[in-house]
Amino acid sequence: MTDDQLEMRLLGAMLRLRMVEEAIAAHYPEQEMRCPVHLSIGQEAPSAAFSLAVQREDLAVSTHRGHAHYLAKGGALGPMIAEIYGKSTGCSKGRGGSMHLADKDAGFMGTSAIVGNSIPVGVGLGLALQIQGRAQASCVFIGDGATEEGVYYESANFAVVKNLPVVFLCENNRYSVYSPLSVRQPEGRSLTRVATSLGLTSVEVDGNDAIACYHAVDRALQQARGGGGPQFLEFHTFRHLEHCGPNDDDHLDYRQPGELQSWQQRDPIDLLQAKLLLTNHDLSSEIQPIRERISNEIETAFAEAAAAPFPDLEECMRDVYA
Amino acid sequence: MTDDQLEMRLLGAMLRLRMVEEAIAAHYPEQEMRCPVHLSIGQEAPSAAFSLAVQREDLAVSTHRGHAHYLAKGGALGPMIAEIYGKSTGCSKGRGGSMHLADKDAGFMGTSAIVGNSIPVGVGLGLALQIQGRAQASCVFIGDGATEEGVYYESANFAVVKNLPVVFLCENNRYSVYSPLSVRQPEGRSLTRVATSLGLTSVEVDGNDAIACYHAVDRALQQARGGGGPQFLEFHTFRHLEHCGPNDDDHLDYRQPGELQSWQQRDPIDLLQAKLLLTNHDLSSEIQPIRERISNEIETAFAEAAAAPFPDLEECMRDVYA
Amino acid sequence: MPDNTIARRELTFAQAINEATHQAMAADPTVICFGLGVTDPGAIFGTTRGLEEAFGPSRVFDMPTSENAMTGVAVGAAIAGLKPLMTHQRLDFFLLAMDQLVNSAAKWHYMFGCQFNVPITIRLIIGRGWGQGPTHSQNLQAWFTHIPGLKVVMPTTPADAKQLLLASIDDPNPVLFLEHRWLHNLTDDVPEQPTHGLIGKARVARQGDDITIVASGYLTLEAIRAADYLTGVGIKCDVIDLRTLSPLDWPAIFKSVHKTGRLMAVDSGALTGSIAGEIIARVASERFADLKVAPRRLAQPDVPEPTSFGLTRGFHIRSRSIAGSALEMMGETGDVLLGQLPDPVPHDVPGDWFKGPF
Amino acid sequence: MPDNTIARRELTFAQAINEATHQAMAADPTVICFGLGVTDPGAIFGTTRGLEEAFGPSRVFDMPTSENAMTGVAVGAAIAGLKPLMTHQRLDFFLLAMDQLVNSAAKWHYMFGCQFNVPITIRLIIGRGWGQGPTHSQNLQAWFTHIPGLKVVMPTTPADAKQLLLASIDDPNPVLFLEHRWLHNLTDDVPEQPTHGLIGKARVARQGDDITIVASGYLTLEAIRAADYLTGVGIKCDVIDLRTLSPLDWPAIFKSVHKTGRLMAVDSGALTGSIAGEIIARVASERFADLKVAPRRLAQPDVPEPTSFGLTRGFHIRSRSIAGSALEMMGETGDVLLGQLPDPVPHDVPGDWFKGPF
Ligand SMILES: Cc1ncc(C[n+]2csc(CCOP(=O)(O)OP(=O)(O)O)c2C)c(N)n1
Ligand SMILES: Cc1ncc(C[n+]2csc(CCOP(=O)(O)OP(=O)(O)O)c2C)c(N)n1
Ligand SMILES: [Mg+2]
Ligand SMILES: [Mg+2]
Repeated sequence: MTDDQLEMRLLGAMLRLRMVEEAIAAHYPEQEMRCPVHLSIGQEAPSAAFSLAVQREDLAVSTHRGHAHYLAKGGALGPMIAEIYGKSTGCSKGRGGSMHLADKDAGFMGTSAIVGNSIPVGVGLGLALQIQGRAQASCVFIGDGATEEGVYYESANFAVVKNLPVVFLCENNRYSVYSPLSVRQPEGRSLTRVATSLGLTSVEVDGNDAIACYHAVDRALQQARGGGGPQFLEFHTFRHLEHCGPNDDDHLDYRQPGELQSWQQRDPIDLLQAKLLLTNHDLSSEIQPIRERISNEIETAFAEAAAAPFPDLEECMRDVYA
Repeated sequence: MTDDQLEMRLLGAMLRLRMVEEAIAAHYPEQEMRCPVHLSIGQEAPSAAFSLAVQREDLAVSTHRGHAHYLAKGGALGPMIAEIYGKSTGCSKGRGGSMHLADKDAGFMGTSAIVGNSIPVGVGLGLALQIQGRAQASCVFIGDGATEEGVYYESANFAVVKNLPVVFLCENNRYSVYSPLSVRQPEGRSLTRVATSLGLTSVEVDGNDAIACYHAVDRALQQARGGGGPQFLEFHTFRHLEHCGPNDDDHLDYRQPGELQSWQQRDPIDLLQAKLLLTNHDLSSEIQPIRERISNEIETAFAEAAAAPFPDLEECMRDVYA
Repeated sequence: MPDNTIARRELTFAQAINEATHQAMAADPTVICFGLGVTDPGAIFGTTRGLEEAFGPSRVFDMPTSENAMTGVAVGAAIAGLKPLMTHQRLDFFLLAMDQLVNSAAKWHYMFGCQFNVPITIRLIIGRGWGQGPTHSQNLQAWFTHIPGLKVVMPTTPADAKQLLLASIDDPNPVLFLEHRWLHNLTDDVPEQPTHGLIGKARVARQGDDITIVASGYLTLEAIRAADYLTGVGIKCDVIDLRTLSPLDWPAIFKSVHKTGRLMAVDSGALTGSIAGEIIARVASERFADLKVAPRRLAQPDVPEPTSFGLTRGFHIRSRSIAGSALEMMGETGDVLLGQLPDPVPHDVPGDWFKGPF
Repeated sequence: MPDNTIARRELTFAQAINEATHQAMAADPTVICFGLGVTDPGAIFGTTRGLEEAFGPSRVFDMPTSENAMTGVAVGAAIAGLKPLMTHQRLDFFLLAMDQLVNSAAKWHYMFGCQFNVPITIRLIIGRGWGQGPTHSQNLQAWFTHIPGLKVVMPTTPADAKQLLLASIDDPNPVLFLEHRWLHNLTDDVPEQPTHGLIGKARVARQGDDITIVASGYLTLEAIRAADYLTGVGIKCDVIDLRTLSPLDWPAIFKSVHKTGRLMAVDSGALTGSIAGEIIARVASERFADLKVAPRRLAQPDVPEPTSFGLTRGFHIRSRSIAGSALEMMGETGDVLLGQLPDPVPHDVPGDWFKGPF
């Protein structure tokens, strides 16, 4: 893959994630997606990078804010949208909703609405890979808030003790719901430094720079797959919309004045487009077909989701045990 | 306090702790103390140091291995022995046993038999001190194993966020029951470095050197009381007897060959005595009266505990709610 | 304090909680209040609005996402003389703190021979509807009632929310204060005067000689709706709103069953191991002779709550099933009579005001 | 494998667990075994002896003191194709892992639409006596039975310990395997052949027409002792050893109660919210007409277990109180007849072999 190809693919991947989230935000007020949704608009770069670096045979888990991770791991779009619509064709048969996505075929093993909850599960995936002798990695997406849960430390410690093929991808977007880091973590706290002290190989990455994200993720995955032990990546990033739901909420003033704007000025998609422009791409003509393809894909997904039937409660009741 | 006075007081404090534990070990086979006991023989230096540096108005909590901490904080000996005997005169009225000791008057606020459990409780004490405007410290005794529990990280983080007057005293004796550090924590892990990365002011101390322990504890307590925020002290130390119970268990071979012996050669009491000998003390004549006084105190405590009645079950049943 | 507490005494359940907290903190400087989001713009559905401004950031504060430690912090602060009031936006998150709840909070008084009191109140909000799903809508109150040393309250009315919160904060023991999300916007009279009422007293919400319906929290409203409907067809029910789940008001239940001879217990938790079962069991063993017909319990199925709108329909206990069961207990065939008691539409919101998703 | 499994088929309960684990790991390379101390000299009361030697350190290992994470690790390993067997030396420690148990293990199959199975077995040892006290002897089985998606087994005999452990490891769902510490040295015949028996089937340990006594785990032994005594005074009991607490074998209970008309449920947990209560509740509501007298339940008081030798006397259910209750249910005054059924001395050890403190 040339640099140029990489950049175009990263751009395409980010656009797809952005457009899916925008479509969810656009349709949400119809009140047909009757479950909480946590959108990732602004945070696409790490996921896009991940989608290019990860292999299908790698495994991954994520959090409440998991749409982008699910898609980046290769999770099928249609079943995800259907899941958010609560339909029988949903990836979780309508039982999980937006916060509980999985696509086993794609190696995307679940998301959890409980902060920190999927972290040890991801480490357990790594344990299985190691015992089974599979040279793959287990990828664990977390937020900055999740590093306040004790289970993160317990999980990281075990991963290091066993030298497991686990990659922690931490999207530090500086907020947990409305709470800034300042009320949750000490001034000067570096998540990367903490991870290093625990024994994780740790790197800090500009989460708006998709290319930097790609190289960091690619290296971490290769290390983990090759027996190099658990890796930690901290992406500095920002969510543009409200914590939960489709709206902008900057008027609530829980962020520093200008904070959102300064991050929006470094929007990861804009940044990469600017770079591509510098290298003489004719972006408008190159991007248009990509956008169209994505649009069609999204439209189909929404149409099918809307048309699909609700699941059957009796069947759902029977499925408590395997 | 001159250096000399300090040293003699440290020696006396260590002797008292040692002799109490030895008396428990000696009486234990009578099967009148019908509860698990976790003795601290070999680990006396940090507690002895603590007993000289702490103030009565400071607060403290500890763990299953809490006898020495209870006594060092000023907890009354008689009620502790009576508690281990399960008697109505016990500090916890016979309900808690060796693993659940408290002496509120002495500011010793409890111990827990659940690893890590008392850590946040100790941080909560620190929060209360801060809110109440009392310039005292809350002291939290833990073992190396407790640093594997997530709650330790959560508690440390909160203490740093709030700049609480909390001192963590970690006795790293390299084992958790029979399990060496190697199966629980990565090679090269430094508990002190981890604590530093979390934002605790952290120091590593030779846990066999009572004088070094004293200066470290004294400084940490003063810092905490003075608004310097939470402190972490890691004492390298070793338990000489089995994890739980009165016996030597070195024949079980769970330790490295010679490991116990090398630590016994640096027995904290022997080390300090050696130092005092160098400075021309006539130890045998100085120590004999101390030993006698302690012996008498211990004999009284055991005799009273043995003679005391068992608590009344009906009363115990009524005390579930305050 | 909300501006309007004096002028008009109709408050929502959420406002009542807010008022109780303001009054408790004003009356007692040892009360502190913390939890994820207590100082944020959402203010826990408005329940913590204005507290930080009124009482300052050292007594009212947000916290790290560290449920277990923060519960232990509450225990420590309590035994050192404070009265912590802690809030969780979902009961489900509190599962992380079971060690501190059970091994510390519930036992610190007892197992140290009564040297310490542990006056903690922990507010737990129970989610429901609009896709809250398997990990945001669990009703685990039965767990808490199984632990000696804990008290558990679960108000239905705004007035009781206020009174019981004040009583919980006052209580020298750890109290779990359960709020069903669907009650937050319920409006009713709330006395302004602090009324530090007793924990442990049930309320008879409707009176009747035919059937005793025991309910709590949100389900009390469904039980009342059922009872009012049943009155119209000639069946009179005692509706007992438990208010406190632990310790339970057994005299109130026994007295009613002695009168009616028919017992139905309604519970928002999963059937097996529910408090409804506890009620049936105790009445059956201690008041067997009073029972004229088989007692019944209505509770959630033993199934994690699904998320889909299509799956939550028919999942929860509503007044229709309560009334249907009551009719059967009276020897009627339920279905024919229930025409005027349809389930609300849509079934996954408490009212028009609710626009999801929280 | 223990040397003597072939020559003599009398095994202790602990040896039976050890044998089952060896057989399961030999038969299925995906089984892994971990927990604090599984490879240490104590080998969890001998139950994990020889496993590391036989199956290597990647399948059998000690772990950090990180109960919550390690439960999640088990879930992750399970959904990726392994069958983890995890052990806790005390049920009490497992309270740290309720989030992973309830929000992950119990739901990962269901809430992702059956994409994954979660074949985990978690061994939990229940402490008792010799000063185990409030945080080392909790019987929280009722909690687990309240969570949809979990299975719970609690064997009494060595043979059942083996069979149920094999079945638990085989089961595609998370299973909690509860071992009462006082059973570990119980000796009985244990078939060598793996018998991957069904989970969910109760055992009738004694037969009789007068009273149905439902028990589980260690208390089954006390119930049997009571039943044998009662036979001598002309009262015949069905003793039902539940073996599985979730899902419960309702047909077995219903059948027996239909015959006897008298139900006593015995439980080692605290009374309020106990499984004994669940049994009474369900029988009272679904088999009311079968009950001739008030059903009874015997359980621990709603009090944390105290540590002192002086306080544990009279704290636990013993055969004497079971027999006394049975006599009362038959209309006899219990006390006079119970001369030959004294409580054991000392009361805080299971037998001579026990020298404390574990
Ligand atoms: C255990 C738990 N506590 C609290 C919550 C409420 N909650 C939902 S999302 C969230 C924010 C977590 O922040 P972070 O990990 O940084 O993720 P982000 O939302 O920023 O992507 C919180 C606190 C929860 N779901 N689970
Ligand atoms: C939560 C929990 N897990 C496991 C245990 C069993 N246990 C009792 S003491 C102990 C050792 C803890 O080691 P450490 O903290 O180093 O203290 P030490 O015994 O060395 O003083 C363990 C694992 C427990 N009591 N609680
Ligand atoms: Mg965040
Ligand atoms: Mg240790």
